[in-house]
Amino acid sequence: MSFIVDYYNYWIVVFLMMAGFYIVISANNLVKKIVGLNIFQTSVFMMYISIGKVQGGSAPIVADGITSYSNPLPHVLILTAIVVGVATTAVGLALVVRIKRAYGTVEENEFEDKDALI
Amino acid sequence: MFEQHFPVLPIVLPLIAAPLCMLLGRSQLAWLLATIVSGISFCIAVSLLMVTLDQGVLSYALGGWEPPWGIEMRLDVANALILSVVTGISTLVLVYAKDSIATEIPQSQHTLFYTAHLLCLTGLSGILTTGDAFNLFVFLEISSLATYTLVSLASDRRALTAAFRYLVMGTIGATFILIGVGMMYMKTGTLNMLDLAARIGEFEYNRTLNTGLAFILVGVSIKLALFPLHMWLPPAYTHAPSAVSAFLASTATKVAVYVMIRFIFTIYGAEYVFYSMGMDVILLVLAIVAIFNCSFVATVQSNVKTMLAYSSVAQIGYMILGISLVTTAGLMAGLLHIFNHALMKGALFMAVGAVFMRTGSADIKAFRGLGKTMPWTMAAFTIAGLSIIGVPLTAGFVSKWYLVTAALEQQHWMIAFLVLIGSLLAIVYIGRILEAAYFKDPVQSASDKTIKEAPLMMLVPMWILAVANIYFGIDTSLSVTAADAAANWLFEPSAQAVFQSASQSASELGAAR
Amino acid sequence: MILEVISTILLILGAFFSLTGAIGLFRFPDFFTRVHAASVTDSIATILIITGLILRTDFDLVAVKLLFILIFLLLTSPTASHALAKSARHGGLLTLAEIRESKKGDND
Amino acid sequence: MVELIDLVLLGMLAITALRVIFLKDLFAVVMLFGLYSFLSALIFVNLDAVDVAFTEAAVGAGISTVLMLGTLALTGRKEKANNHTALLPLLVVIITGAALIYGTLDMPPFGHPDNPAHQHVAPRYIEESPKEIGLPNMVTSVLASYRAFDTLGETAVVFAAAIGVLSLLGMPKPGGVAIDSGLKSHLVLRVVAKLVIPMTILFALYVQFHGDYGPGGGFQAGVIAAAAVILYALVFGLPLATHVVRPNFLKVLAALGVLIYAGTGVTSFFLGGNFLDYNVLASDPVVGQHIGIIVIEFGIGITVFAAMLGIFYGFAAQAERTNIQ
Repeated sequence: MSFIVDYYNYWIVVFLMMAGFYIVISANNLVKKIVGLNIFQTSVFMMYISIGKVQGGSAPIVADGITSYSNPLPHVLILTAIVVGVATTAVGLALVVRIKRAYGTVEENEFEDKDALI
Repeated sequence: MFEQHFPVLPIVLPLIAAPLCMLLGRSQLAWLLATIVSGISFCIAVSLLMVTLDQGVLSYALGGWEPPWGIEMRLDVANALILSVVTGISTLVLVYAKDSIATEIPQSQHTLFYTAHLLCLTGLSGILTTGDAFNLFVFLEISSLATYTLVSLASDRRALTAAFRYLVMGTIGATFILIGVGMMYMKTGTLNMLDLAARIGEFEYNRTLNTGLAFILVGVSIKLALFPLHMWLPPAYTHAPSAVSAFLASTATKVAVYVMIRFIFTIYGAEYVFYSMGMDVILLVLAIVAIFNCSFVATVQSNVKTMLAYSSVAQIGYMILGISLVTTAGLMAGLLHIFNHALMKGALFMAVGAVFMRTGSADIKAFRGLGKTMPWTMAAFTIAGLSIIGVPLTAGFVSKWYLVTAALEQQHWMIAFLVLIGSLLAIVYIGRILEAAYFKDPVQSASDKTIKEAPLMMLVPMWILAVANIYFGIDTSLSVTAADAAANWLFEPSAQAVFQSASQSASELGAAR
Repeated sequence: MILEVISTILLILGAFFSLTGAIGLFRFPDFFTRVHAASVTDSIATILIITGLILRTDFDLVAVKLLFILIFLLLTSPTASHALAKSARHGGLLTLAEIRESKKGDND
Repeated sequence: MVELIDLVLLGMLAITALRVIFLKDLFAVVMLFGLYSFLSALIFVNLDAVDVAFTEAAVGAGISTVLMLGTLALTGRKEKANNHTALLPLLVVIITGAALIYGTLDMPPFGHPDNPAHQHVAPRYIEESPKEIGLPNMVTSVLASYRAFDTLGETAVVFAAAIGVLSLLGMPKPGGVAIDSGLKSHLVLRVVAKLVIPMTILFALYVQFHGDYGPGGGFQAGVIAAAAVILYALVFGLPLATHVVRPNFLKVLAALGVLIYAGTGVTSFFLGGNFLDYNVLASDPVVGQHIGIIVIEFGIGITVFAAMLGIFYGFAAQAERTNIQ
């Protein structure tokens, strides 16, 4: 039982990651691919934040009468990673817009039919 | 007065120059600034290589916070060597780019090209020098984002889809690395590479750490285009502007190979990765399949850039092969091939870029008769091509020689034989182009435009690399010494410990100064 | 003590209205009725919940911040609903009554 | 209690993710993604990561969703049905997932205070940073001082993204032809927007300068300020917005932020410290840290503001162009 209590969080997060990953690799529509990429990354962020949680701790901002804080380091890492994620999303979506203009479609199999990549 | 800051300068200088480039607005000025900054970084990198050869490891604590609390830059022989290659190639490519991008990228985008190039250089230098696992991820993403931009700058619409595919694969790779780093952090509580190494060393076999390593290796394999995960590379290199192809082919994947070396040897330790997890067999098989599959594919390509891209994937196979031999000699051969391959591929892609500029095509048909019309370009191409094949007196021969020796040392006759067969395939694909260039008559073009030799600004960097290919094929003292020292250092955990204490005294010295 | 009881009642009421809004969003037949369900209950739930929370503070800076949030939400949330309904209208969506009208017209 | 809330939120996330897989209407997919982001922000709050939650809400549920909607407006909202079977992706995902589950088996238990992650590096941040840096918000201390180089990299990433979007989509010309792009007929919207926008900018400033004491900082502030101008552009039209905040000005601002940040590091060189060592910026190390953090947070703020707004301008310019055609 304690086994489940110890790990349920990670397991659900793994499920979420894989849902995102599945969308990325199976979607044919480029916008959906980007959505999947974001879901994948957000789920990884959840894994990190779960690492940082301390039971009975509070947010890592010094306050009177609080002795136990959660670990601030994963929070810092994920702040950085979120920014990296949105940067990638922005460039990816810009590429999608340009692809639409160049090919008239954002479905992967359709523009691959028009132009073999190699 | 800046000597003690040298480890961080190859990252900081391009990072400062990138926004300045954008502010300058004029492409000429931006080009000048980018080239000068890249050149200075190269000089610094070379001096760092000399220092590390002399006294081992340099450590630089950013923000004055001692590791593992702060982020640390660590320079040893291995990354100083690759850093010199990256900054050197970057400088040459920038010189080359001035004329090359004039025909391939619209005028209004030129400053953006230089800015993105500098950001990419920042990222690559950062990946090489950092001693912190998460910091590595951040720099990986800087270089990747800049790369997507660079690839998509080409006017061909296929560049867009190539860049998109690259973006999706690259981000999946980076996220996998992030997962792996998270798992390492979870078990050890630290992100500093040396600290991680020390703490991972306490575990004999741990499922979380194994998974972490697996994810990191898969993520890095995507970035370095190891065989089944290489599908993003050929389109990206084919459709990117020539200067970008030349830069990426000779630096980006090499840096990723170095990241793999770093995770395997510095953090987990060869013992853990190869003996506990048996990764060497997997890497060995993938490397050999990569060499054969991609060399074969390269022989049937009609677009020369695509052919060179597949050849790159095959050559990466040789580097991984060196690593997977699990000996100092093998690792040294791998590192040496990183160095030499950068020289060859840089020159080859530059030559193809020059041909593309003059003929408007990178198809093998466009190469017909170029031996007469573009003699200098084709001569450089020939030298670098011979180097890829591994003809004696070229750099390629040296690294293949060491690779074969390393394999024979282990009694792996089969592997040594396969490496030689791989070279035969290289003869086929390089030979096709040389045949077209020297023994076929040019196709009569309708426009009846005479093809001129490439401009001097493009020939000079191309020839510097071509001459380097011969120089490092004859005088191997510098490259072999550095690669040997690096391999020894990476392979011996005890040596790392010794260097660690040495670096501490060095940093104390720096502090005293 | 009394404050706490009042606050609890307010919070439960707020939660209840939120829930009804959510059910309405599912059960109502067309777009306009759904927007109606969501936006009206949203406003009342916001008022109730934030007042409930304010009663639980020491009436310090936190209470002021909550008050700001309340004002902000009361400004933006009805506006958003309004904009939604208006653009639906703009896009040619008819209310149920109008659809019935037009059907009647067809039949005649 | 924490676990229960966590579990409920995770369950909702799982449902959202599954819906995203099967939905074909991309508009709904994007809205569900916004929801996903928002729910994960709630989980972050629940797990004590308030700064992260703030950022996720501003970025994931805010900027990312806006950009995705902008893309949909240009590419169409229906995903075409594809016939190819998704067996290979499913296989890859199952293998990857199984590897991850295998990896969890030796993980330290969730939330346990004796986990290695809480024992090694972090205690120093928790115990010493209020003294060494002098700020109550440890996340800001670690972000802006101990791991300032990461944050410099992050600023560079944002800058790189701005460069990428700029090269791909270009920028609108300021004061271009005022076609009817804003929501001119929406009187209520315009009045409320006029009320809300100044408040938003004020809030952004508060977040920027209060980040040392509570959740917030340059990144969140930059995003919020950009959101205020984006709202302005949506309600009053892009030409007017580009008149207020000119695209060329944004380019300068984005570059300037990175330069301010890196310049702070270089200043430490000249004062005898390592790169980004704030201790040397003033005679008292704690004051030096404070100065350094305020300056670099300012740098981050303006780069993020300029980059996010610039990226939005890029997308909006494409939309205008399509409208004209």
